[in-house]
Amino acid sequence: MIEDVPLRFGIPTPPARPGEMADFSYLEVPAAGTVERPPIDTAPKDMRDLAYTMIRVLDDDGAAVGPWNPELDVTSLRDGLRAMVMTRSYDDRMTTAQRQGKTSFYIRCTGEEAIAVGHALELRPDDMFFPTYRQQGWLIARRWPLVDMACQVFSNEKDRLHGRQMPIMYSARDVGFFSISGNLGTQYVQAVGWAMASAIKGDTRIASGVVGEGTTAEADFHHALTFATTYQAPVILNVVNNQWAISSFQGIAGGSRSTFAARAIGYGIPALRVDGNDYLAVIAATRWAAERARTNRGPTLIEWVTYRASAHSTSDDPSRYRPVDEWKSWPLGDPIERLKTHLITLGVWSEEQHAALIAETDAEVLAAAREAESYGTLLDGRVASARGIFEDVFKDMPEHLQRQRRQMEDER
Amino acid sequence: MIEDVPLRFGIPTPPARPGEMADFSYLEVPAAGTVERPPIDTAPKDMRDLAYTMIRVLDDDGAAVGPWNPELDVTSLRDGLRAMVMTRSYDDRMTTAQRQGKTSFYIRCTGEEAIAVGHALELRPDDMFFPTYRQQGWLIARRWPLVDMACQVFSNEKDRLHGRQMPIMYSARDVGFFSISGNLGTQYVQAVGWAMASAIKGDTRIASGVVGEGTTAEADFHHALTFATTYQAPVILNVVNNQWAISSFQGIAGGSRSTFAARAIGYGIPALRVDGNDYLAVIAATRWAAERARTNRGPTLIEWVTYRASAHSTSDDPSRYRPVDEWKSWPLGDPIERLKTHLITLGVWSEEQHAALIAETDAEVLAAAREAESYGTLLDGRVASARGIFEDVFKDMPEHLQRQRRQMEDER
Amino acid sequence: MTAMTMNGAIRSAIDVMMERDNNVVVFGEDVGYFGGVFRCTEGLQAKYGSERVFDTPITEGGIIGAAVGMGAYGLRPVVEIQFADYVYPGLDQLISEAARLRYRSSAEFTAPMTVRMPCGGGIHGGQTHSQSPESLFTHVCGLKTVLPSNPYDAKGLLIAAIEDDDPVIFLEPKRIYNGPFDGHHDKPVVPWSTHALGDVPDGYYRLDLGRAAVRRPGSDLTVLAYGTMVHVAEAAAQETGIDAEIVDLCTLLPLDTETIQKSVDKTGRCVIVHEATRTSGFGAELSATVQELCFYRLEAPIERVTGWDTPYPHAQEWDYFPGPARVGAAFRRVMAAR
Amino acid sequence: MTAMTMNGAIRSAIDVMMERDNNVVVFGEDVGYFGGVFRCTEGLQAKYGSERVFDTPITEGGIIGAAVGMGAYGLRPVVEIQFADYVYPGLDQLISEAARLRYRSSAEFTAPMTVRMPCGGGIHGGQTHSQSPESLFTHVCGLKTVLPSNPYDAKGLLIAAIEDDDPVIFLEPKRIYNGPFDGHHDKPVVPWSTHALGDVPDGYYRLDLGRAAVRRPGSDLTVLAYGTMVHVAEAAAQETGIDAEIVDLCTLLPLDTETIQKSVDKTGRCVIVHEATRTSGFGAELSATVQELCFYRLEAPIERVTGWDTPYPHAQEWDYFPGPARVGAAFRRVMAAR
Ligand SMILES: Cc1ncc(C[n+]2csc(CCOP(=O)(O)OP(=O)(O)O)c2C)c(N)n1
Ligand SMILES: Cc1ncc(C[n+]2csc(CCOP(=O)(O)OP(=O)(O)O)c2C)c(N)n1
Ligand SMILES: [Mg+2]
Ligand SMILES: [Mg+2]
Repeated sequence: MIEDVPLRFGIPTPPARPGEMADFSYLEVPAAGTVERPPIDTAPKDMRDLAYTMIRVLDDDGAAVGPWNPELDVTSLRDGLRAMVMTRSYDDRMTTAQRQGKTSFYIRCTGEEAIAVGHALELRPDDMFFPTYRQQGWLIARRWPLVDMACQVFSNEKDRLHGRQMPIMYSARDVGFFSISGNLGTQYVQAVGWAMASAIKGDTRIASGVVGEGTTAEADFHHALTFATTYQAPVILNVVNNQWAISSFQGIAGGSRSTFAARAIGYGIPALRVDGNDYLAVIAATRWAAERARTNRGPTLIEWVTYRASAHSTSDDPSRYRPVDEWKSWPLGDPIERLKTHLITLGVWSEEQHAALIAETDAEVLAAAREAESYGTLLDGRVASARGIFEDVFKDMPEHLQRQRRQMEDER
Repeated sequence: MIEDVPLRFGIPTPPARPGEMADFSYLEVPAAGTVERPPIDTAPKDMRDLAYTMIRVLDDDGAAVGPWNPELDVTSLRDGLRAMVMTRSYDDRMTTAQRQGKTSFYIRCTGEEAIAVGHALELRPDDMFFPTYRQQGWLIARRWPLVDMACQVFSNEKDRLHGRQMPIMYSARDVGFFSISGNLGTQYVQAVGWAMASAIKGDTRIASGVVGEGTTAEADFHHALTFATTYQAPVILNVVNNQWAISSFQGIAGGSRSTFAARAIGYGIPALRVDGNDYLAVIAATRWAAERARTNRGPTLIEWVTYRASAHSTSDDPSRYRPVDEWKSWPLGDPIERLKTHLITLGVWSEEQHAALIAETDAEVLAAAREAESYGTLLDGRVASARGIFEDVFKDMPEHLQRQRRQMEDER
Repeated sequence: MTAMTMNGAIRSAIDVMMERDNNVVVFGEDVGYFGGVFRCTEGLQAKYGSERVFDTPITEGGIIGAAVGMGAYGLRPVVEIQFADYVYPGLDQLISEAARLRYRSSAEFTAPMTVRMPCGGGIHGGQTHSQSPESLFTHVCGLKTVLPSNPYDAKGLLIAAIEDDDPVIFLEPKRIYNGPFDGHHDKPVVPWSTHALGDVPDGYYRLDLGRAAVRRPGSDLTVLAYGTMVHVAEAAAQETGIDAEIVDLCTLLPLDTETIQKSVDKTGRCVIVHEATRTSGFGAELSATVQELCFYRLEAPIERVTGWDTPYPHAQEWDYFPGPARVGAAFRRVMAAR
Repeated sequence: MTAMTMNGAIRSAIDVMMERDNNVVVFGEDVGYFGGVFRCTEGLQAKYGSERVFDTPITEGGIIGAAVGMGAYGLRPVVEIQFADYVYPGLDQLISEAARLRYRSSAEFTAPMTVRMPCGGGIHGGQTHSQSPESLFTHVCGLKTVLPSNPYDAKGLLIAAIEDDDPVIFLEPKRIYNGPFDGHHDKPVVPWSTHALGDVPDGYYRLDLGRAAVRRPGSDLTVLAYGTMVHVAEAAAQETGIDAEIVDLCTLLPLDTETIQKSVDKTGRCVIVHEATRTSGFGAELSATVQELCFYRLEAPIERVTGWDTPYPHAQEWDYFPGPARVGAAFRRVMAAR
């Protein structure tokens, strides 16, 4: 019989708050190339350790090492780098546009570019990606027109979504990019349903869904894993662990007690925990999971370890809740820098070429933004007509909506 | 590059349907006493294997063996046996009452008595239990009046719940039994919230919540584990895996891909998988988890492996979806028989005494049921007054409800 | 034509649609091998295989969420929520996703699906097996809501719902699965075989969504009802001798305001009946609409006869259920008004 | 007295109650160290510690579910849902549990709690940061629903909500956190410091739930409004010169029907204004109620001015928002009616 002690409430606290020294000692970073790569037909129970380590390919000198090295040719490497750099140029430009009032809102993905870009270039054209608001790298890697992206952000007359959606809530079916929802996590179980449908039809298309680590707490995360395992859906379930959910560090979602990759274990789903700032690791892990899915071996969960380098959004001020320079001490560095260094070590790239690339992507983005602006912005009010807000509520507009539309126009 | 194969939809199917031979080969049953008992301060990561085995104390000869043996004295053993036998007598009586139309509905817990009874006798009076509709054993073990139980089932004038709730939806605060909800799983996260409150106040009370294996798919299961791990709540999270969820076998909830105990691993919560038909294992596992909670070591998840021997409820006909005799081949037997055999091997019990006990509990239940009937049943319509249905919607009855009550009475 | 129960007609509708369109898939809790707790999918798994008719884990949110993804892929999921009382965990996927996907993607992606659920009381189900949440759905733009009152309508409307390219909520009053019920619970149960609308074509036919039906022409007052309450209103008309015109709405959204207006303009009096709780129930929308359309024709206040604003009690079910006596009393008040 | 913004008044109310009752705990997404995305809990964690003010995982269902358990233990949780648009994953715990626990346990267990959530549009938030789901809550018996229109009321009502022994939904129109807003988005923002009701006592005071307030006495017509729309109605009255009596409902459930009836009996005309979508919005219940209570006094059809039955658009926000022009047009129609 144990004697009574008063119970204690245990609330996880982040390693550092504003004014304190950034501290990532909680993150164990194994050397690149040290984690083995199991064959894709490995049973989930025989690879549980992969949920607790970190798959890394690029070492500190920029060399690609170990069994997970995807051995990409130089063109693929250059394409990846270009898309990442372009993504950052685009984020910079849109951030400026927001400050100028040309758009009401913007979300950057700085520091996380490798994940969406690598994923986009590794998966197939007819697969479907169920993204969050921080996966614009997919659109850029898949060469969706920058002008169309900017038109959506500016909510102008050419916005394919007719100004109905907030900026960055893209929808791009033509490049396998599912309509972004403002509601966290809902797309995760939809990705599983989409993948189940592909299997029911005996097709070959697979799905990939994304949530942030904070969103793993939502019900749809659990729904997705439950359905994925029960029906062995051909789906990749990504958790982008960028350490922060607005002002809440990853411990609030349970990250101090275990890894997010480990969540898959209890469902009998194989899990990979991957250095998300390592472009080659992103390609390799995506390939491994996609091959499993395509060969009827079911779902895979991938935790991408990365860091949200910028504010949550243009409405957020991270200096209120984390050290301003935390990003500088992030152990996994900057995905663009790391891939650049790799290309340079390979002898196929140089600082000059890199500077030229940035100049080029900045120019391309600027031109696209200028063109988009010529179709209007929220500032000059050249937005899609109000009549349009009554369309697409239903396939055919019911009478009550027609009535309301007439009334709207009468009362102007 | 792998070549394309058509995707397949993977749907788990139960080992046997009506007309087929029962088959429990999917269930691995280790010998009693073979699983080690880690100290209660063991880190979750150092005991993951306990989620994949089965803690058992009573061996096939009825001897109590191994490190999990709780070494109960004979009186405690007899109390446990009596409560289990009483529970079965009560279920029999109420099942008959339902056939006679004295109540609209009933749910038995046959084959699962050890879990609620052992749990009730091991936890403390001021702890709180958040049960499902299949935990009546707790009320009986805690000696809540059988008459009150029957009055609730008969929805009569003495029903403490005034006939508002369906039969078996008991609420018994005085014995730490939380109001049963008809909505699956909702109580699970409430148990965690209750435990968090106890910790916030620095009290010493712990909570215990229950769901069936089918209900692990509901959102609140995930919410409960997420909150429990983040705040290290002093709570026991029970999953009663009785193999069936109405007509769906446990594989539909994901049981074919992993164990339900393993769900805890990814949250960093320790998990025990226990023979739920072994009364001594129930006591031992409950004790281990309770001690952890009481000493600020946080939550524990326990999967109780058992079998739903009866129909889901009186509205259900299991012969439509499973072999009628499946129960006979259930490897873990009948919890009452097993504890009986144990007492007999100890030389403190006999078949005669057991027969006498059954006769006694049958009689006690019959008397209680008779008394309850004397206060009315659904059949004779002596139920709580209709006026009462407007009470307890709010603490104080708002005017619109008073108006509606007057109207109800006028329009009679 | 065959005499069908309401659940039989529902099963027949799904069968017909699975036969015609192999993108139709059926899933939910216990709907597969077992055929559903109300037998609405009985035999379908045997006929179409477990890839098109299957059991799901117990998670209404997961069921509807997966259906959204399947709909986006091109399937037409017909899912069952075992009781309408259990739809709430799935509301987010319905409200935030199914109802808005077409709009937010400017029709790049859509979520055709039919979400079936038994609703209403009268079976001693207590507060968690008796609810009528229809008004919640009607407040969500992007959802259509259907609630049939008989086997013939149930089949024709369910076929239309499955063929509809937008998400449709299909509520099934469980008390009338096996026969029309007029609220006289003490009387013997009447089977559908005795009712004209229990006679159902075996094959394909559809009844357009958004059309109400006048079940009983009358001149004294207009009753707006749906589901079980249509039969209760018929009993009340008969028992009071008041010549009520009974409009069965069939579809709550889009609402057939034309039929409603025509009737109330004629009678000048209106009683609205539903089983759901009163405050913000669909009767509120109906009353507001009638008042807007027929203000100058109204000779008496519009009355609402509804479930009380309490959870649905178990033992006192018949004090809660809006039966013929309460509806009849409203008829008299409305006729007495000057 | 201090000049307070609406979020300042809300923070003050929570502060006062945490001071008085250490069973009051505050939690939700980003409400702890950060103080909430709308700063409503700023400084509270520093003052009361992270055991009483803490961040939660991102799960509205978990937040409300845990709150039910805490309430049952004896605490008084005050939880924040970051935007009302995100409450849907928590609806099951609200509808099936919080609202029914007292009833189903015959008061053995109760779930006192206050669920705060910013609602309404006007901040370019698009469809997922602009919704007004109040009518859904009013349909759920067992829940009280409050929606204040100014700092003074917000504090007094929030204190009453926290002290209430039943679950209370507390909706906060985010567009007026920083100042009254009459719909003229092109005009400069007016701070609360210029408004009489921006003057708020620093200490404890409570305003009973269930009482409406007449903001502007008038004789031509009655306006029933709440939240932001109270200010829009005032602008419309001023701009049309129509002598509107503006009733600010403050609490939607329980509803102050006495004040409503008194006003409409006097004016004989009624316009209802809310931002939520029209069909089955709370305006429907209000219209039905007014019609039932004041039928013989009504000289014109009751009008509803509401958000359209579409998701809240981003770029066309001001075509959606029911501004003074639309409200004024309704005033004129109602006055013109004979
Ligand atoms: C259902 C729901 N709840 C809350 C929010 C508000 N919200 C928007 S983003 C965010 C944080 C998400 O963090 P995480 O999942 O880690 O993704 P990240 O922003 O880090 O990429 C929150 C709470 C929301 N959009 N939807
Ligand atoms: C939210 C919700 N969904 C569905 C149901 C209907 N239902 C009642 S019991 C049950 C099966 C539960 O199975 P399990 O969790 O394994 O518990 P068991 O009955 O086996 O003890 C179902 C689906 C419900 N009560 N609540
Ligand atoms: Mg994050
Ligand atoms: Mg079960």
